[in-house]
Amino acid sequence: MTDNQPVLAAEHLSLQIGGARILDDVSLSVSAGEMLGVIGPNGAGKTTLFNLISGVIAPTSGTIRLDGRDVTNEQIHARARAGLGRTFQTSSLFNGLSALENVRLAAQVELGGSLSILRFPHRGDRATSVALERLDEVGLAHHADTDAGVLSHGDKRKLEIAMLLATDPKVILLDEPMAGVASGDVPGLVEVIRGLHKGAGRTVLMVEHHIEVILGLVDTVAVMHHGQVLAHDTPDAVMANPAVQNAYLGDVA
Amino acid sequence: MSDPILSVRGLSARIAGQQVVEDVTFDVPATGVTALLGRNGVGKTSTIKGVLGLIERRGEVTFRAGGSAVRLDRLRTHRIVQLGIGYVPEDREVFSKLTVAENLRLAERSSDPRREFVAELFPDLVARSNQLAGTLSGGQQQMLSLGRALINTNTLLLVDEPTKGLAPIIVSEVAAALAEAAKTVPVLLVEQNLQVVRQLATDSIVIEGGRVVHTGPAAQLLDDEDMIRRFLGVHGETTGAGATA
Amino acid sequence: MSTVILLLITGLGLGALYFLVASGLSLIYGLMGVLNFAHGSFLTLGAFAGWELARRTGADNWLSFVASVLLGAVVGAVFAALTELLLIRRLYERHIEQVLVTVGLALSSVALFDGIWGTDPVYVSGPSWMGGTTDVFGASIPNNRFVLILAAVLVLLGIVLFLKYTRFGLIIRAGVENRSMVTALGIDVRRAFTVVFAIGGAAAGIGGVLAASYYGYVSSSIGGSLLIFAFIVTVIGGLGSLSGAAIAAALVAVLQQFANFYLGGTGDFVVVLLLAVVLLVRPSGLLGSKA
Amino acid sequence: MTRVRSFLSQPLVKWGLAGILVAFLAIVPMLAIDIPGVFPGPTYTPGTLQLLAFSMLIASLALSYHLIFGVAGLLSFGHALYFAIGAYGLGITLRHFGLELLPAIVVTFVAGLFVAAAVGALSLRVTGISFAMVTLAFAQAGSVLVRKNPGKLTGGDEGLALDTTHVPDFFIGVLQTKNLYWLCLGVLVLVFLVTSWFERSRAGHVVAATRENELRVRVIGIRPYFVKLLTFVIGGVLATLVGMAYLLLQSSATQKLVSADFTLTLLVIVVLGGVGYRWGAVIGGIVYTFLDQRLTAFASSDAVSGLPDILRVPLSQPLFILGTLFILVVLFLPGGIAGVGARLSRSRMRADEPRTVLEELT
Repeated sequence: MTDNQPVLAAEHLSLQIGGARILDDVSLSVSAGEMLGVIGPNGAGKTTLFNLISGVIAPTSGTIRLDGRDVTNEQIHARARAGLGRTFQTSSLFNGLSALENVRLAAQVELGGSLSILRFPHRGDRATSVALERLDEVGLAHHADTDAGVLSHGDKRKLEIAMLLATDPKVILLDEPMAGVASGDVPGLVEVIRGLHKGAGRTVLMVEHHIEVILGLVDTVAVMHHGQVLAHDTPDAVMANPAVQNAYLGDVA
Repeated sequence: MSDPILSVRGLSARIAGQQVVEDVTFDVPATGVTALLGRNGVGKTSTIKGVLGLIERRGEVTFRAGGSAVRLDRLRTHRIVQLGIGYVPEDREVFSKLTVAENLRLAERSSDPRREFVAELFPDLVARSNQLAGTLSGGQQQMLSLGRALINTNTLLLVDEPTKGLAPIIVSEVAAALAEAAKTVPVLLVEQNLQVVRQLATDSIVIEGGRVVHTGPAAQLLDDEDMIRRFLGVHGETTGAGATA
Repeated sequence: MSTVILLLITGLGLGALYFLVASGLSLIYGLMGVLNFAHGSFLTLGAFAGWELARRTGADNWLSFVASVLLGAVVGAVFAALTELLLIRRLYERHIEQVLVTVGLALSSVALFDGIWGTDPVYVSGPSWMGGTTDVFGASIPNNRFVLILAAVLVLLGIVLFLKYTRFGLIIRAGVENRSMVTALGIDVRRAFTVVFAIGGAAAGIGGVLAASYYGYVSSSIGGSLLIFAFIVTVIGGLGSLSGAAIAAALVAVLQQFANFYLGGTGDFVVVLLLAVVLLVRPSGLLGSKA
Repeated sequence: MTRVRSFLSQPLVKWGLAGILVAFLAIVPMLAIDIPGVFPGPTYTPGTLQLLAFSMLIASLALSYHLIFGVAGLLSFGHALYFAIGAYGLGITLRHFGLELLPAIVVTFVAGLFVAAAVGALSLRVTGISFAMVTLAFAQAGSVLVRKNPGKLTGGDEGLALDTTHVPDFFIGVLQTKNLYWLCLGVLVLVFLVTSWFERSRAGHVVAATRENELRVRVIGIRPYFVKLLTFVIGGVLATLVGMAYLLLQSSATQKLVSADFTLTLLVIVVLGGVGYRWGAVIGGIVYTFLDQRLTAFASSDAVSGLPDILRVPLSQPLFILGTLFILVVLFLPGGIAGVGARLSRSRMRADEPRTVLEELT
């Protein structure tokens, strides 16, 4: 692992809801350009961790740093502007808008003036051309005018990634990008993810149940269990760790 | 082989307008525990909810009990449950502002509830019967959720990830209770923990991309590392190591 | 001192009226997620029914008064139950459309009342004791305030006992928390919807008859004007919380009385201000659970 | 057929047709179109012009509410407040401040802007039913204010009559109704243009996206609060504008304008016309006004008064018939009039679109 300053760091994050401890003193950091896979059994707190990092929910205690800056108290949109992008476990799109309009909205934010009432989105503007480029990048250019709601599962995931790219994030959180995707579509999606990481040197965190996908893609793997990080190491080291094996597969007396 | 207790034909289900299950077809045998498996997000929970009518669904779902066949897809949830189908939801879903006793009382469908059976199975619940369910630990809530289903005499049990997020010691307790219940009633079980599946399941159904990709005896599936890796995304080696642990 | 006591008890009387409307609103919202704009009409119809009965049986005896309160309750309950069965039920789980239907019902029912009973207020009288006053620590309190407070307390108690000790009560409490799980236990939660509407309608009907005696008249707009304050009470108390509604009803009405007296008739403004402050500080209301 | 449809959906053609429609409406006062049962007389008569102008104002008001409810998905129960600010504001500035018409309009407009911004800024901090309640409460405060008649400004129960001292002659008197008609047509065209403009602008796209999926908007880095506030304020000032025209047309403002019932009526109109459709709001407003007017005439007609009580009582109440009609539309015609139109013509607008609007709200 590299020794430069982590671009994203979670320090001693805990979340308690009612009496239940959902996350328990989680510390995890990612260096610039690194791809980190987060795995663990259902209910281990992976999505919760992503929700805390992106600001959807606030932690009970602990700090989140982006580029060394404390963003724990910043709102979702402020973190997004600071370069933190994410996707959701279930596709989260504007279903009534076309694929192009979805991406264009995201591109507008990056280009500025997204709330202007004096400017109309049109075929020739910057945001549109950026949006078309991003659609092309994920292989959806032919679906530019299709309503997001009627795209296939796999294409919806790709569209989400295109929206993400349009905001030009430094750090990307992918929450189960393969969930619900037909197996035939998996390799294509893997290539898209590889491209946004390797191609652009972005930092990526991803939760995924497809272990072979994770192992083939990431630099390091973090294993979560019962709201804690059990191990964080290279894929080989993690998979050889007996504690991980027990946690992941469950042990029944 | 006798008729299956539940036949699902071309089931599709939607949540908030989004397709989550597409054209799923399978049978649940009238005896034993059938494990419904697949990676996260393939729609196992939605399949169960679709069978119960908890979400918008299409397709044929036929329930065979006592020699007659009933089309569940034409019934509303409470009618389906009244046919003798017990349900243990994912994430337990106990009523947190009701006491343990009230949770159980609410679930009683007949004039002859099996209170002793549940009390024997989960002595902890008896001791806490006046406690609000919301103050129970995760494991205790799971037992309450199971207790709610087992307090009635059912012809079929639908159990959704009963060990999710539970500590190992509790997992074995829950598994033991399920094993006890399964002696008298067929079970359709969604479960991520392959050890629990190995311990309980007789048959298996694997869903992938919203469709069934494999059916067969559970033992056969669990011993095939290649299938496990392909269908469940679990690393083969680890399965072997875990299985012998 | 006597002014303070007068304002306090009068305020509690008005609060009792608010609670009789708000209790039903809150229960219905809690269980079904429907904001019922027709609730004022349940009250108005109850008031007219009570007045019709009292008019025919001699308004000044207690038996006729009690009978008209009971009739108001029954009429309110039946109207409410029919509303649920015929209109709300068809739009199962489509909350905004359910709200729209109650808006339509509110508009058309008030117009119908206008057609039947006319647009002018109808003056009512009750047993002569109701029109008198009782001296409490030097303050002359109109007697009908005591009747109102007593009725509200009885209704609150009745609903609490019903929720705690009956099977329907258990279903309603569970349904407020997680409706779909109730159906997944084999219970037809829709029957509980009808019951909740009937209870709310009965409370509003009682409120209607008592409101007529509080204001001294019945008109087709009596429900609508109380409804807005009942909404405010429901939101301040926390949507779905019965005890929240009770506390907020008393708080809002007493504050309103004091502001009207000491701050130059600004009671309504103070209430609106209170609503804004409560929602901004605590968006879920005083006792609301969901943020 | 397909070719006709694609021809009709071309922007230039659409705007061309709209222009022809407006031009036709503009010459209506010169024509003698008489539709018995719909118009009280030929179109050049003041009575018919007054009714037509009034229906156009209600349509404009419904359009301004469409921005808030249909586009932004905000269920406001206090929209009547901004309309009333227009009518009362202009009335007060003309009568009590003695301003000329134009400065009075500017002052009233600024007042509407200020109140809409203040109320919006506060109430948008909560969502859903709480938002509905806060807007209702503020409108209620306005209603109380009008009734209390502070400083004898609003006229209380009496209402406030238009002081014509500083109003140009061509807006005064029955004989000038056609000028008022043109004014109202102008208001409708203006409100329609502003609404279309806003919906097509970048901000309009963002607010539509916010209605669909607010969390997603935040994640791409936009704070939805401002764009919702912007929509709320634009809807509010448009209502203020319409309120001013209303005062000129009707010559007085009454308490009814600021009542909760009036906001509910707007809601009824927008739903009747079809939530989410711009034309739906316009058609809803016009249909509602004519139904209301004709039903009132019908209610007092001999045909009704001769009926037995059980029929006569409900039929003599226009609002009863309208309310019932509205319930039937909600139950059986989701999408309203425009929704039916869209489904029949199978145009690009999806008939199920308004449904998503409604579901997202809860």
